[in-house]
Amino acid sequence: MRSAIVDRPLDAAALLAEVSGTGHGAAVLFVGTVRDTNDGRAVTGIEYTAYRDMAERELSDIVASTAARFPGVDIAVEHRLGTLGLGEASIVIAAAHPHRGAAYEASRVVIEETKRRVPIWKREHYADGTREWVHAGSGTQRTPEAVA
Amino acid sequence: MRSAIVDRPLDAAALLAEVSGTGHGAAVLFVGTVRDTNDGRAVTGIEYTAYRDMAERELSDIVASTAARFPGVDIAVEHRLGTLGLGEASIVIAAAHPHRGAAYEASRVVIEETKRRVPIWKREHYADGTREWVHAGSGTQRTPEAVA
Amino acid sequence: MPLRALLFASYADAVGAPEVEVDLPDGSTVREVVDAIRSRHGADRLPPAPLVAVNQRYASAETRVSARDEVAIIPPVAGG
Amino acid sequence: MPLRALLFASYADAVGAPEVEVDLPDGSTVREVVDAIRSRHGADRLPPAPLVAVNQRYASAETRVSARDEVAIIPPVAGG
Repeated sequence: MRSAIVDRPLDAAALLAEVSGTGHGAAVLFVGTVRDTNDGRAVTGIEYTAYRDMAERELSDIVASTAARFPGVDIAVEHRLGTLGLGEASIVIAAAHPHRGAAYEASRVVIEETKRRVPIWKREHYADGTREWVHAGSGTQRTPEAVA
Repeated sequence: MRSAIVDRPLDAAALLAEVSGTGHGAAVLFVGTVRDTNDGRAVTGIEYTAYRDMAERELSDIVASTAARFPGVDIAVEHRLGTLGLGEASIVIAAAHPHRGAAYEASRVVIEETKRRVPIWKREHYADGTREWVHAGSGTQRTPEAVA
Repeated sequence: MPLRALLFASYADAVGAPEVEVDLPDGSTVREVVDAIRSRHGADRLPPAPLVAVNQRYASAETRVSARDEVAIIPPVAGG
Repeated sequence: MPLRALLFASYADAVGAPEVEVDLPDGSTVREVVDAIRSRHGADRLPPAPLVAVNQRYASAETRVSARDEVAIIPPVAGG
């Protein structure tokens, strides 16, 4: 069981290997990457920033509570910060379990909880040279009031 | 979109790379591996055999129907045949989509449908030297009648 | 018509062969093919209503087969 | 008590600084801290009831804070 907020490129295969073992029959790997469009706008990259100490604590809490909910699961997750280019991975979640159902569900819980409560923010860089903070589920906004 | 029944070790990272692209924000990789115990018995390996032509056709059908159900998804899946040692991968499914929900669901549909209808069988090899055919969801059996 | 049916995995083991041949009237149903196979020595260990594929597609017990069709008796699958 | 609150991302941009300092009676609530911050020039662009963390845990509007606490105003998160 391991979680980390890092500043370097993520290695999905390494995280998969980290949770794999002969006691597990199933491993599920989730890779979140920078997409080339959002809300119809051409994106050239995304800048991730965090309230780092709290983000590490929240991510660690999520892993621990997910492990408690799915006994026997092994989880490794890393979230990257900094400016990422198209196709680069911002988050990798590896979950392994003796059975596939728990591996899938644990993986899904970790990503949903991460998006719900880990204090990380992203600013998209667009092809037209502009940049905007993105708020999950509400597209982009120019000022905080828009999502208050 | 690609599916194959193969006789060589599977390369999970290669399948992940095959479906990844800057148009996809999420990729889900499922890896099914040989587990060291089943129904409390120590397993040393699993032998996979198939009705090969039909298995290829069914797997291809599954990928096509899953792609139709989740527009925009890209899927690559390989199932290995032969005798596999502990921890070796029998199936790898890579699914990528602009959004994570569809990537997870498509991945899950492919594994569940594969287990439901692709004509592949496995015979477990046990530490005590015996071998038995395994029937999904019903543990092992010694004769077909047991699951008729 | 002479008709060969493919057997796999535990079914091939139970019968002791990877295929069996039976002789049936043209246009017989899958159910009749299975009954004919099971009446052969050694093949009575197959279940009375196994999954059957005709030309690599799952078929119902009422599907009619001809000598040109590829018939296979399918044990409960266990891939993945 | 003097109290500093951390700001991030769009909130830091809106206020033009990564933190703000306000002076409040000891034992003030999170709600009172937010109100005090928003009354400052430039900080009125923050929403009236943002998420707030105290010592790196999400806190309710009624949570009481002291000068030793680490207070942070949290924009809607967008990780993953």
